[in-house]
Amino acid sequence: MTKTVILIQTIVGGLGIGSIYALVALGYSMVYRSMGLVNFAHGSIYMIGTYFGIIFYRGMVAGIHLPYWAAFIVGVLLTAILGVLLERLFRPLANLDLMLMLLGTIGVGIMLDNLAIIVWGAEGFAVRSPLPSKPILVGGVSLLPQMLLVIGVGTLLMVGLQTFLSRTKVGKAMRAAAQDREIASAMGIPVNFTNAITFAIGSGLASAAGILAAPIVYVNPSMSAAVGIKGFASAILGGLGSIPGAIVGGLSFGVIEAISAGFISSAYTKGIAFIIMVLVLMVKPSGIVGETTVEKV
Amino acid sequence: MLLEIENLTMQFGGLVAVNNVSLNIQEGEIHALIGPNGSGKTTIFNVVSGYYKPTGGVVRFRGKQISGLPAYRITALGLARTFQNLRLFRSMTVMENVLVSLGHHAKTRFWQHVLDPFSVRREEERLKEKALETLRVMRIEQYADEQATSLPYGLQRRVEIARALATEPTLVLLDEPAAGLNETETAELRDILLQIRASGITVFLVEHDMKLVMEISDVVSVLDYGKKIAEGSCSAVSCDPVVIEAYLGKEGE
Amino acid sequence: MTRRNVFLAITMLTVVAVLLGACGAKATPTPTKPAVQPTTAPTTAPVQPTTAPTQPPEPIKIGWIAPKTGTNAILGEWDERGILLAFEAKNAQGGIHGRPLVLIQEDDEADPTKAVALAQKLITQDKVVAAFACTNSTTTLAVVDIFKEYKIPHLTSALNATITQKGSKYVFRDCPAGPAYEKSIVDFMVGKGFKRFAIISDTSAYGKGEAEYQTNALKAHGLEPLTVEWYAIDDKDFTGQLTKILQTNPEVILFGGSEVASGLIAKQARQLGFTGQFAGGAAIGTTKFIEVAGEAAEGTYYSNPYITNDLNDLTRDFAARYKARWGDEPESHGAKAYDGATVLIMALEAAYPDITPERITEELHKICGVQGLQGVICYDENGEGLHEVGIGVVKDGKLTPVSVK
Amino acid sequence: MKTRSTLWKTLALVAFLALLLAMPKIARNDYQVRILNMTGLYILISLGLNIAMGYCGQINLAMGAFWAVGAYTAALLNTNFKWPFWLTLPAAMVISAIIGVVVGLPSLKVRSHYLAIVTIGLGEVINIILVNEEKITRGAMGIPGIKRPSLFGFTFNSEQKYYYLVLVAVILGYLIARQITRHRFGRAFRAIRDDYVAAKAMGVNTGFYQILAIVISGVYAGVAGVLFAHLNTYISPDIFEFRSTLFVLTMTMVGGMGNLLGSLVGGILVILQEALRTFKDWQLVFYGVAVVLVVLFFPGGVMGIAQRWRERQATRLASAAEKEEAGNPPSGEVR
Repeated sequence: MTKTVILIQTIVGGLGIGSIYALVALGYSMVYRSMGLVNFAHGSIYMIGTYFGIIFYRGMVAGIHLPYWAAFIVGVLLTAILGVLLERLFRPLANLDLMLMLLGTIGVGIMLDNLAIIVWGAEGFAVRSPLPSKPILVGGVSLLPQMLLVIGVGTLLMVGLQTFLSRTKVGKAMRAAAQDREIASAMGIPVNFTNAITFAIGSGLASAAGILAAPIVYVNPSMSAAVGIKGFASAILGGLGSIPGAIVGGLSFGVIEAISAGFISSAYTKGIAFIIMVLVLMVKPSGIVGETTVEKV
Repeated sequence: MLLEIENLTMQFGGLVAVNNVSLNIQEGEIHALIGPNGSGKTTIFNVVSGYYKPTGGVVRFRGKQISGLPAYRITALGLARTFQNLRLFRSMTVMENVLVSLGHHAKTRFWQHVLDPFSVRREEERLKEKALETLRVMRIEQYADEQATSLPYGLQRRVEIARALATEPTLVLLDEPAAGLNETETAELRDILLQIRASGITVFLVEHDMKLVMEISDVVSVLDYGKKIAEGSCSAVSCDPVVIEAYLGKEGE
Repeated sequence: MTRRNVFLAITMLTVVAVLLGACGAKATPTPTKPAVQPTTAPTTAPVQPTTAPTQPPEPIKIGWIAPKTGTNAILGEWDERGILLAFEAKNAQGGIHGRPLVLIQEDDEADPTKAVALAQKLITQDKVVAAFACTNSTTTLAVVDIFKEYKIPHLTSALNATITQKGSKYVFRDCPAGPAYEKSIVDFMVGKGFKRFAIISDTSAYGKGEAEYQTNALKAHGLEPLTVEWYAIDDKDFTGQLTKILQTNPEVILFGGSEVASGLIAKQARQLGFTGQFAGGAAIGTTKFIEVAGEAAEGTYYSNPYITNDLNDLTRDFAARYKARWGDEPESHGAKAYDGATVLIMALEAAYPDITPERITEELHKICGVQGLQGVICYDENGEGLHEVGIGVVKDGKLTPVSVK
Repeated sequence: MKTRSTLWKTLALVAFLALLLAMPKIARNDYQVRILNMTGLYILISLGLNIAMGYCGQINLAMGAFWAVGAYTAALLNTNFKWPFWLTLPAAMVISAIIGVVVGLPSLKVRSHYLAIVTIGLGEVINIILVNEEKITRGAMGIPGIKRPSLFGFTFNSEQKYYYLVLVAVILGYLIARQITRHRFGRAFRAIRDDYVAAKAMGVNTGFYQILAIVISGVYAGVAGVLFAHLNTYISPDIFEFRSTLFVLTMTMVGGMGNLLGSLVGGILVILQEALRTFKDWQLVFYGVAVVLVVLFFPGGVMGIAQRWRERQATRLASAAEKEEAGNPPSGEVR
C-alpha cells in the first residue's frame, strides 16, 4: 500500500462513520433551528430507532422477518412517530434555558436507554449485512458494500432533506417557522405542526443512520452515548442550526477521528477530535458554516 | 475637550450605520444627539462605550484613545452609559444593581472574601452607604430593597441611570432616558438631569422627546442616515432647515 | 439563611434519615429466590442465632456486584446466569443443609465508586457472608480493600493480575489471571512459527492489562510487537488503527480488548485485505466474538480454560442445563461464574453449620483438586485457583479445542 | 419580634448542627455513612458548579475532570512522595485552579451550547490523558494504596471518622461559598449571568470573573477529589467520566441553581438514588422520569419552589404599585 492509498483508505473509513455522525447531527440541528431546543436524548432516539428497524429484520417481533429495506422503512417510520410524541413532551422545554433543556432531555434519554435494556436486554447482538461482505477493490482501496450503502443513502437523505426544505410547501413553512416563530404563526403557519414534522424528520434520520450502520457496528442499548455526544459535537463543529453545517461537521468529525487514529495516536483519537473542535470554535465561535451573530446591545 | 469623536465610521457588512461623524463634547455640558430612528445614534453610543470596534475613525476620552478598548475599561476610565431597552439585572434588588457598578471601587481582594469576612463586611457597609447616596440623587432610596425589575417602568429607568452614576463617571451616556415616561416623570427626570450636570458630570444624551432636549441641552447634534447634519445650540438647531427637513421627511413617510 | 430555609434544611435532613431507614429496612429479594422471605433485619445483632426448629430455615445471603447497565452490562448478564444456574440447582436439592442460597444483586454500572459503596451495603447492611465482586478489573481493584477490611470473602471474574497481589486473603479468582491467557496464546502462536505480531486493544483496565501481558509474553520470546494500537471501548470504526497495523505487515493480529470490539475489528481487518492470523485471550473464545466477527472469525486461535461446551461430560451437562434455563448457548464467562458458584457452595457445605465469613474463607483456601468446568481448581494463598488454559480455534463457526490443559 | 426570630434561628441552627453531628450514630451501618460521605463530596462539587453555573451562568461540564484532577494530584503525591493529606490538599487546589484557567479561557470566545460541548470536550481530554499517560497516572488500572489522613496522631480510618472530616469540609465550603457569593464577587457573577452586556457597561471585567467562576468551581471539585482519593484509597479514571458530571449537574438543578442551599438540598439525590435501588432494573427509568418531572414542573428545583413563592409575593406588590399609578400606562416595552 502506498501512502496515498493508505490516506484514502483512512478517509473513506472516516467518511463512513462520519455519515452516521452527520445524520445524527442533522437531527440536533433541525430541532434546534425550529424549536431552539437541544435534544440531548437524540443519541437514545438513534439507539431506539436502530432497534425499531433491526427487530423486524431479525424477526424479533412475532416472528416477522422483513427484508432489510422494508425493515429500514418500518424502523424510520416508527421512529418518526416516536419523534412526534417526544416533540409533544419536549414542547414545554423549548422555552426554558439551556441547562433545563439539557437536564430534561437527558432525563428522557436515561429513561429510553433503560427501557430499552428492560425490553431488549443489555447484551445486544451483531447484525448480518444484507449486502455481500466482500469488499470492492478500487485502486488498492477496499470499499465495503455496506459502507458504500451508508455513504450513498446518507448522501441521498441529506440531498433529499435539502430539496424538501427548499422546494415543498411544508418545507418552506418549516424554514419560515425556524426563522421567526412569531412572524410565522402570525402568517398562519402552524408552528407546532412544523415542529412536530421537524422532530419526526430528525428522529427518522437518526433511525436511518442507526439501521444503516447496524451491520457494520454492533447493536446494544449503550450505543446511544458515544454517538449522541459525537453527533452533538459534529453539529456544533459545523454550526448548530445549520443543515450544511451538520453535514460538514459530521463528516469532518469522522475523518478527523480516522486520521488521528491512523496517523497521530490511536490512544488519543477522541481527545484529538475534541481538541480540534475546541480550536475551530476558538477561531470561529459559531462553527465552520454557522453564521456569526453580532452581539446585540 | 472631554470626548472627541473623530471621523467615526461604523459599517455592518454592507450597511453603513455611521458615516464619518465628528463630534466634540465639552466638560460640564449637556450634549444631546438627536435624529430620526435608525440614524445611527445608538450605534455611536455603542462605539463610544466600547461595544463595537469602529471601522474607521477614533474616539478619544480626555485625550486618550478609547476606541478598541473593552467596555469595562472604558467604564473604569469614567465613562458610563444606560441602555435604551432597560437592562437591569433581573435577579437583583435596586440596591444590588447599583452595588454592581460600585464594584470596581472596592479595595478588598479575593482572598479576603475567602478568609477575612470582617474587612469585607466593613467595605460592604461603606459601599452600601455610597449606593444609597446615588439612590437619593435619583430619588428612589425608598425602593432600595425591591426587586429592580418588579418596579414600575419609570422607576426602572431611574435605577438604570442610578446604576450608571454609581460607577462615578465624568461623562454619562444616556440612551433615551425619557422613553416611555409620562409627563410628571419626564419633568422629574429633567430636574434630575440638571442636578447631575450641577454635580459636575457631563451628560451625553440621545433623546426623542424634543421638549426635554430643548429645555436642558447646551448643545444639540443632529444625525440623519448616519451623517451629522447640524450642530449648535438648541435655538439654532431647531431653526435649521436641514433638520426640519430630516424630521418632516421622516413624518412624510 | 432565613428561618424558612433552616426549617427546610431540617426537614430535608429528616427525609435523609427516613430514606436511610427505608433502604436499610428490607433485604432486597432476588428474582430467583425461593418463597422464603427474609425477616426484617433487626437493628442490632449482627449475627443471627442458628435456626430454631420451628422456624423456616434462614437463607444464606450471598452478595453480587456487577454491571447490569452500560457498555459492560453483558458481563453482568453472563456472570449472573452462571451463578444463578448453580444456586438454583443447589436450592432445588434443599440448599446448604436446608438453608437456601440467596443472591443479593447490585448493579455497579462498572463504576468503581458505586462498587465500593455497594460492597459496603452488602457487607454492613445486608450482612452477606460472601460475595461475587466484581466482573470488571477497576471495580474489583476498588473493592478488594473493602472486603479485606471487613474480612468477607469474595470471588472475582476480572482478569487483571494485580487484583490478587494486593495482600488480601479474602479475594479469590474464579478463573485464571490475564497473564495465563495471554502467555499461552502467545507461546502457542510463536510455537507455530509466527514472528510478526501486532496488538490492538482498548484503553480500559482490562484491555490495557491484556495488551501488556501480550507484550511481555512476546518479549519472553525475544520478540517485540510491530505496533500496539488502541481504541476507546465504545468505538465502532477501526479503519485508522487497522490501516496503520496493516502497514507494518503483521502475520498475526492479537486482540486485547472485549469480544464485541474484537469481533468488529476482525471483520474490518478482513475487509481491508488482511489475510493473516487472528489470536487472542479470554474475550476471543466466546460465541459473542464469533457472532460479531461472522466469517472473519474463522481460524482464529484463542486461549481459554473453557474451550468449548463440548469438551467433556461436565461441560456438556452444564451447556444443556444453561441452554434450558436461559435459552442461549453458554460461553466462558458463564462457565467462570458457574465454577465460582460451585466452589463457594463447596466451601459453604464444608463450613456448615458455622457459616461465617471467616470459616468460608478458610474453606475456600482449602479447596484443591476440584474438577470445574475450566479445569482442576486449587487455590493458592493469593486466591488464584486456576493457572492452566487451553488453546482453541474457531472452526466452522464453532469453538473447537486444539490442545486442552 | 426581631430578637424572637433570631432566637428561633439560632435554636434551629443548633438543632441542625446537632443532628448533623449525630448522623453517623443515626445511620445504621458503614454503608449508610459511606453514602453520607459521598453525599458530602457531591455537595462540595455541586457548590462549585453552583457558583459557576448558578451564579455566573458559566457552563462547566468538565466538573468530573476537575474532580479527577484533585483526586489524581492527591493520589500521586501521596503514593509517590508520601505527602500527607494536609499537603496534597493545597497542592491539588493550586493545580485545579490552573486547569480551571485553561478550561475557563474558551468561555471568553464561545457561549451556551458551544461552551457546553467545549467543556465536555476538555473534560474528556483530561480523562483520556489520565487513561493513556500510564507512566505518570498508571492509566486505566488506577492508583491503589492512598493513605487515610491523620491529624495529631488521630487517623480518619473509618467511615464514621471520615464523616466528620467531610462535614467540616462541607461546612467550610458552604461558608466560603456564601461569603464569595454574597458580596462583590457574587454580584459581579450574577450581573454577568443576568445581563452580560450591561455588566460590562457597569465596569465589570467580565472575562476575569468568568474565568474566576470556573476556577472556583474547579477548586471545589478538586478539594472534593482530594477528600475522595483519601477516603476511597483507590482511584481510577473511569470514576470521573462524564456521567459523574451529569450526576452533579442533576443534583444541583434538582436542589436549585443559583442558590447555595440548593446544593445542600440536592445532596438528597445521592441518597434517593440509592433508595431507588429497590426497583432493580426500573431504578434508572424512574430516575429519568423523576428528572423530567422536576424540569417540567419545578424548573427552579426545590429551592425554586420557595423562590417562586417569594416572587409571586413581589409581583403582587408590583402590580399593586402599578395600579396606584393607573392612568399613566407604561409603554409597551415593559415585559
